Amino acid sequence: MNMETITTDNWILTVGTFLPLVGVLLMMFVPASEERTHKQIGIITSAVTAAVGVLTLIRFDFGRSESLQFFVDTEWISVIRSNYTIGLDGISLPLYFLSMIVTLLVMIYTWDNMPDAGNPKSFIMLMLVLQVGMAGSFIAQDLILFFVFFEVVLLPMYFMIGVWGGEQRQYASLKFFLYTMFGSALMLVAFLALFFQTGAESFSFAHLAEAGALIDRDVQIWIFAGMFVGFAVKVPMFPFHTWLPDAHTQAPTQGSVILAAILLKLGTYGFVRIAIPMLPQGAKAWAPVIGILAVIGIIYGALGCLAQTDMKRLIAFSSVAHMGFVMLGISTLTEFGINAALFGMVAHGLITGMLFFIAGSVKHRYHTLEINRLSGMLIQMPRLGWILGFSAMASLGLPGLAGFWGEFPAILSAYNPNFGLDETLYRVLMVIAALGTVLAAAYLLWLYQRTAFGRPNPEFDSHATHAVGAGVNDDHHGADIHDVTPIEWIAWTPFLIAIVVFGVYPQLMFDVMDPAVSALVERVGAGIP
Amino acid sequence: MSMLAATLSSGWFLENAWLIPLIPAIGFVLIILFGKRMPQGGSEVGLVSMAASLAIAIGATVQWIQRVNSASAEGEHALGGFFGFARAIVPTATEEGGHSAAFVEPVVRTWTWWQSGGLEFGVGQHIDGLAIMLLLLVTFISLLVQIYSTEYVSGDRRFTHFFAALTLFSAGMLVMVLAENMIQLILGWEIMGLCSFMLIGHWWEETANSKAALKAFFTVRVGDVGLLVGTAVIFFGANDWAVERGSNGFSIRAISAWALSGEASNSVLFWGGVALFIAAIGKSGQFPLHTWLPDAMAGPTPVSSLLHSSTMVVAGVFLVARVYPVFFVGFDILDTAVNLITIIGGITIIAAAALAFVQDDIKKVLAYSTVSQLGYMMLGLGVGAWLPAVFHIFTHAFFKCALFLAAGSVSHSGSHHSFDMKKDMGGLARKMPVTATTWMISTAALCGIPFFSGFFSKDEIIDNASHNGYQFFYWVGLIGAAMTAAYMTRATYLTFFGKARGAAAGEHHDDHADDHADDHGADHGHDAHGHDDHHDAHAGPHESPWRITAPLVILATLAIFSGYLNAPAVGTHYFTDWVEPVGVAVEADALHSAGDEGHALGLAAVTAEEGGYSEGCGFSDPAEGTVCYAPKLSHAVFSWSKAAPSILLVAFGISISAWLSMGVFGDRRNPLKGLTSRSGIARRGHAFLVNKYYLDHLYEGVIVRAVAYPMAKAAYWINQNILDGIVNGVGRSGRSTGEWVYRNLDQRVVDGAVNASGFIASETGHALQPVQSGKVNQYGALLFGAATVGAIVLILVNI
Amino acid sequence: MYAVNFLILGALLFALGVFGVIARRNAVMVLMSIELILNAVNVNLIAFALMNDSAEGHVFALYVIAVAAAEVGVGLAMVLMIYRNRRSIALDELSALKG
Amino acid sequence: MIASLLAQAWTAPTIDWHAIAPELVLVVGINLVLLVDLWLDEAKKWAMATITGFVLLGAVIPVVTLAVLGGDVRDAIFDGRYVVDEYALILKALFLLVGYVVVLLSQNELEEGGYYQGEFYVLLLVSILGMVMMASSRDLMSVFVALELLSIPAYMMAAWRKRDVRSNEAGAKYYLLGVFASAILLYGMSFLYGTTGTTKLTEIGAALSGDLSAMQVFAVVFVIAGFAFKISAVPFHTWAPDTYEGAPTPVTAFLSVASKAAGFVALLTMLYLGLHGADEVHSPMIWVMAALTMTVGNVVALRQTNIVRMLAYSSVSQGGFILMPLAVMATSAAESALRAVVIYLLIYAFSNLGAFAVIIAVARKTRSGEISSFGGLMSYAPGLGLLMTIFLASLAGIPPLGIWIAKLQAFRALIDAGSTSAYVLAIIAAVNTVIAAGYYMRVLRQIWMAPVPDGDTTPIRPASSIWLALGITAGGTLVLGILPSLVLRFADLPDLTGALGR
Repeated sequence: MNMETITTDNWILTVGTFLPLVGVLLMMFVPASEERTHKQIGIITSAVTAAVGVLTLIRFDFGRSESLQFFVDTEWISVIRSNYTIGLDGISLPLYFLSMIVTLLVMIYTWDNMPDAGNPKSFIMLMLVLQVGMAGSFIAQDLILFFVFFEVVLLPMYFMIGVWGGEQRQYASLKFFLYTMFGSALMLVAFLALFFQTGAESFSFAHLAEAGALIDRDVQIWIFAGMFVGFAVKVPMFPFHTWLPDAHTQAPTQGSVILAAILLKLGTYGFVRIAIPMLPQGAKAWAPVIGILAVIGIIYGALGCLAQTDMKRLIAFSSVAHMGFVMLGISTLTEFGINAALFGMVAHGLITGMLFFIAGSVKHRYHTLEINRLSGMLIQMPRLGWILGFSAMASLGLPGLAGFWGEFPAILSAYNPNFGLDETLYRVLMVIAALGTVLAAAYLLWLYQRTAFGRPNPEFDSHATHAVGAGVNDDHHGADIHDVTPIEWIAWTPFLIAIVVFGVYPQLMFDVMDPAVSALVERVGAGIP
Repeated sequence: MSMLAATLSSGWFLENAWLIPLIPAIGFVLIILFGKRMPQGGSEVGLVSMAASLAIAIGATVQWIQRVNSASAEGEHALGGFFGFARAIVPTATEEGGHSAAFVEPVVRTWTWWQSGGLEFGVGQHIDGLAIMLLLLVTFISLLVQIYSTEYVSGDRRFTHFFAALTLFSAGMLVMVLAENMIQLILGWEIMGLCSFMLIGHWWEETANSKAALKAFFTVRVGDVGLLVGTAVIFFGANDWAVERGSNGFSIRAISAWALSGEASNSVLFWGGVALFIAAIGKSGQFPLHTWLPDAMAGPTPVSSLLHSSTMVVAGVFLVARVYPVFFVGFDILDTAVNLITIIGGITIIAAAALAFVQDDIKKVLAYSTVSQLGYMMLGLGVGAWLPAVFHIFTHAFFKCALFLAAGSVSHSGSHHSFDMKKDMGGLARKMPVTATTWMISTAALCGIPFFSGFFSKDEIIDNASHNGYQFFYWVGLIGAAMTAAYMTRATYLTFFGKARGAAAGEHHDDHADDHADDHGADHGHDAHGHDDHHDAHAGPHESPWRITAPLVILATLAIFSGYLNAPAVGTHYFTDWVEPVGVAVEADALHSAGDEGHALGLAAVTAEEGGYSEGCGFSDPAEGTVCYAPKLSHAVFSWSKAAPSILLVAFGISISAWLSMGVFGDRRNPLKGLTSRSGIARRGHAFLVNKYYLDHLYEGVIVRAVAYPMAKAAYWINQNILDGIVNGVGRSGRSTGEWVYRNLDQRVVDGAVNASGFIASETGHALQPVQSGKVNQYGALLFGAATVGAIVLILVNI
Repeated sequence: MYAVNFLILGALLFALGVFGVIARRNAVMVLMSIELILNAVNVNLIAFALMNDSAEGHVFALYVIAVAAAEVGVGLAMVLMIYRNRRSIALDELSALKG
Repeated sequence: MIASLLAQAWTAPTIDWHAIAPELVLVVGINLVLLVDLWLDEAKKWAMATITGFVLLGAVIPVVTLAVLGGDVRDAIFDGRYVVDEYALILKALFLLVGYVVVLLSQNELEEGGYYQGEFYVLLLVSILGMVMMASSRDLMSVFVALELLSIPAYMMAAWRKRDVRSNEAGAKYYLLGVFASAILLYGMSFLYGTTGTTKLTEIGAALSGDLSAMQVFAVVFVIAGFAFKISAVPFHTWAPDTYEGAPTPVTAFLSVASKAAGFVALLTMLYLGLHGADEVHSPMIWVMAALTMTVGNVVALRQTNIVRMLAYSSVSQGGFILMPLAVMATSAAESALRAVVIYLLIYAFSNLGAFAVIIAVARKTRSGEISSFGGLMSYAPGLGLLMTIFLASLAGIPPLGIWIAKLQAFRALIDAGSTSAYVLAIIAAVNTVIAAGYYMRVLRQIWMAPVPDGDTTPIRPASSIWLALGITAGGTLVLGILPSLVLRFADLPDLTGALGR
């Protein structure tokens, strides 16, 4: 195994991951009535966590990003040979850091955008627990440990959607929960099967990546199938996607952002980190299926978007399409594809997260997301309108913005897939995927044209003018239509900047990921006779 | 490196040409951030940044010329004085001399931009003649248009955003122009598309505008699929070859060299070329994706003149010219009688010209004219006339930009913001002398009247078409020229001569053909065409202020003289020397060159370079260890006799059109109804109208109804209902498909299955509940029964 | 081997008991039936003890008898309690808890 | 023959007092409680609970000392028919602990009801004594006696609310079916004895191998059916929901945890020591039972509106999961199967008792067993709401809460076996975890998302004893979930699997 490890500063990951729990404990002893205190604790905790994240970035040895750094390997559940093995390499670093930053910004956003259900105490506690689960999943280097973190995420998200969500929140949350549960149950079976097929020695990624390749092909295919369901549900890929629109639409803004920015990535990350390197031949056998489903997802998601009348639901469907590009990249098993996929994950996290922020703020102001009722946003709140336009452009993969670097190399990579996968098939997929970008432009710009352009809808327009003075119909439409607030600026600016920076100078991320990815692909290649 | 090679001159401006796009980019950011708070609303930033870019561009141009000269000087030194001497006097020899001049290495600089699989891909500059020419052009015209705009859109409520978008556009275009690799090219390409979207939809309060913007972006985006796919195809075709030579499959130099290396598979080149050409079709408004361009006229006039006539729309042509070897080899240009590019180009020329006849909106006339001219450029590239095509980009930019600005000036000061030639114009020549003069000069240039710039570029294309054996397209070109002359004359007459009509006559009416309903909307002080009310204050047409006329004059001047950069008629060929890449084989290690000054290479190869199209780059594979960057093309030798037909046709077009226009539109009685109430006149048949009537009849009945109507109208009908219908239809069908899929497939089938499973589980539970009857005896029966059945089964199995 | 007859006897008693448990609605009768089964067990145990010539069977039988006594005691108490509360010991009326 | 027996000189067996110390402590304690109950006047009856608690804790002490001191297996007493080994000790500890928690839970319930506390605790202790003995029994007879010893008091406890018809019904059903089941068990045992000629499990195991006679198959099936009743495995589960719903809640907790565990202990001992030779008989039987149990339990639970009844079905389905590994006990996975079951029993005890504790606490306010009565619990009793969330999530098997590791172990055992049937069962189980999550989440939905049904949001103040119980159970659930190694070490039980001769 060419994966040597670096153990300097290896306290940093554990601290960075579990720090939010300290905040949770603190908040337990603060009465729920002190809402400001809770918000403060939440922001401070996540800020400190993010600071640790920054320190991680500083200490990270970018020269050796293909090797696991801050590596820890101590006994955990010795009886079943599962260890507390954690480490960070070029593949997981961006996502790990992203999870911290997103949590922090969402916390800040919460400061004056608390969902209607109130009770910030539990809300913020849940978000902190969520953060632990997300960060943990990206540092885990042991299947069981990964599984634990992977599952920790479930409950908090279930409650976030179910308690602070929209009208059909209970249905949506239960659907989300059971769907994911189903996936991870089969995934667990697959994990154990892999464990025993490799001689029941260890659950550590390194070992399994080595020993997994030796399993004979048919078995690999079966095990991969199990993992496929588990991860595909999370991604979500085409036939397993239906929980996503409901969850996204019903979830509170914070929930949607975290869901889009991080949670969906757990699935794709699982493919890259676990399924493919550990089961090379299975991956090769499944790659065409994944590719086809991915491209179906691209077109299908886009068509779904065209049909939506609800802004948030449209964005949710666009996630299906975007994750389709990510999965297409992965399914090619090429450096290009997987690099693109990883970049796409982060980009999609930033962009779609941003879009959900905007949707939340629009809802906050207009109390509706019906596209037909919204219009002339650019007149009523020019800044928000421009940010929406910016995000839409980023989302449709405009070069110079982050989205492009997830999309184009993925399409590119499909031209000649790795390891003798069927080229004709993939070239067809490539063209269809490229057409998908047109559809993306279609639904996003159409959305933009309908909501931002034109003149404001009278019902809100009149209100916007009156609301300044006597609050006659203030309670009728809630707060007046105001432009971006300072808090929103604070929470959003990092997103916007990141989108531009990564779009203009993608090497920032490729430089970190590429060595790791190359090593990974090489390992996969070694596993395929 | 061959001992014959010697150092080329370079310089700061060449080395740092990458600043040219960077400055406007920064300018854009500044405008967005602080523009609103600035005294001039950010326009000053735009102007300054463009001026700075222009300065650098000029510097770079000068240094490039020096570089070329230094190369040829080396060449003379190496080859003896003959060529240098010959270049001076004998034009024909000059042609050959221009070819066998030394290879001038582009100034290439790259910085790592991204990497994958250990392969690093750069961003940077690739400065050669073509790039230099366009850098200069774009910066220059952008500056002029921005000056013009400070007046034209002053008082617009989105003044700042307007300038921000203009500046960003310039940045994008410049990025594309000096793109070192395909990805960078795509970057600039898409940024332009974005700006086009923003600027067409600048007055987005009206749905029509935002729809037009959407349509433009969307149509172009369809073409971009070709760009993505083509880039991918070419990349994987060229990459291995390029990596061996220390470059990669995105680098434009590598692609060109690979395409000409003879090791490239023809099918890859062909399909890559097709894909890229689809992108060009979309961007350059070629048939059949041209329908977005006339709609794009919904944008402010400066936008039309900058983006949709002179610069952005030539991006497609630029793309083809930039990676010309791919098309040259992929489409077997010069070996086949016809190829995709010529077909599309030819159709575009004729179809667009025909459509221009039946437009009443002056901008629409110019729009179709642009499409038609772009057709010429494509045709030129298609028939192997690389240089004339590029030269036509150059000249066309000036006079077409001037025409648009003039039209804008007319509507701004002459016709109260109307663009309808028939309703609101006429007889403006006297009222607006400057505008009229510049317009007519530019028209002359566009029509290709001798000694105007258009003549030298367009005729070169036509000439080379026949020279390279494309006789059919030679005739297409000629007919196109005649038609151009005709419709431009019609437009000119309608606008500037005859009786003043409507607004031009000082009448005020608010039912303008174009869109600015309720200018004085209460809650948003937006004003559809950015004119303050002081325009309404002084009634009647008048000349525009200097900020509008100055650019007009400058451009008109250039419309005359820009042609002389390459006017064989008078023996100038600077453009050829400076812009045309030399198609000779050079040492392979020229492929990767750092930012340092390059070398004049391949002089040795030159000697083997005589003898027409039999061998040389593009016809025979370069020798081992050498590469070609451009095909070796020869030029038609200009002669007045060859130019005569086109001159005559143009003259005929102008005269007939002028004569008929005067006849029809010069009518003193109800001039506005010239076309509409003719039959009524016929029925009354007043004696003193007879002559007019005959004339009218002659024009309408014979010429127009025989030629224009069947052809033009039919073409227009097809255009609107079929081509445009398809474009819109695609949109609609896509939407409805989406709804169908979502409603039936997603919600019913996929999601239905999920919910059904839950339902089934719960119902099963319901079905099982009766078993739990609460009756002890039944429980006991079940208990014992189960045990017994189990026992029996297992006994049967095991014994 | 004559002991087989004891087994048959045991089987008959067992069957009888099971029938009683399943068929009778009267709690006391059910109790009695269960006693029948237990005695069937005892018969078996004794018979097998003879066959295997070991004492364990006898001991086991003694335990069963003892435990059976205790069970019946509890059972009768419970029947009594039910009777007090609902003036009936019909088992099929004991079906408030179901589903 | 009898004569020959009498002829043998009777030698007193040497008794290892330390080994049976826990049982002795309990016996003494039982008598103590009885006597104290006589003297104590009604006002001071609350003391009974305390005393009982101390008795149970006192009984734990020798268990610990045995675990610490005596590494070797103590089977000298009663020549191996009553063995004290690691396996027995950990389970004794479990039973005693569960007993203690149940005492804590029953305290207020009884005080308020004004029921016969003394007798109740005596019976509780007796039942626990039976369980403790069960852990050590290695002989058909001792198994049987232990079984009855733990069951008969349970019958009475189920019917403890004398004047409550539902309680009566619960007790009666439990009693009748229980006795019937043990009768069937006995009938099976008699044949087991008859065909092998011994009642000592290890000897039975030795004799019971190779081809089985029809009679032996019959015997094995009936024996397993008898225990299947105790662990309420489908289709022998029918009593469980009715009894659980009718019985006083603390008793339900006791039944659903302790007596179920005892049943499993008995089953384990039988399978590993006595019946491992008959795997082609019991493996398919257990396979079917496991699949049926988890599925039926789950889908029916989906329909329940009464929380206790829902938990009853849930515990049925949990039983299916516990049973699952035993389907492969005859393969190479024997050890991990045993470990899985023991671990599951331990952790399940914590989570389930915790859930019942919360129900008791909440029911004291709402006076209702309907799931809807938990509406909005989070808003006025966040503590209880959070704890209930932990317990139910644990039961749903969500890491890092207790039962996930148990479920993991169960799956692990199956996949360790690696046979197709095992994989199929694993898939069935996987699907079942999802269904199970369905109804657990329904309760959590009430707690977190529903409004308070009657708008009465007076906070709940559970008695300190309940808090203590909650603390123990929640602590156990969390700690065992995050650091399973703490108990997993105890669950390596070579002594028992060693008997398999592998």
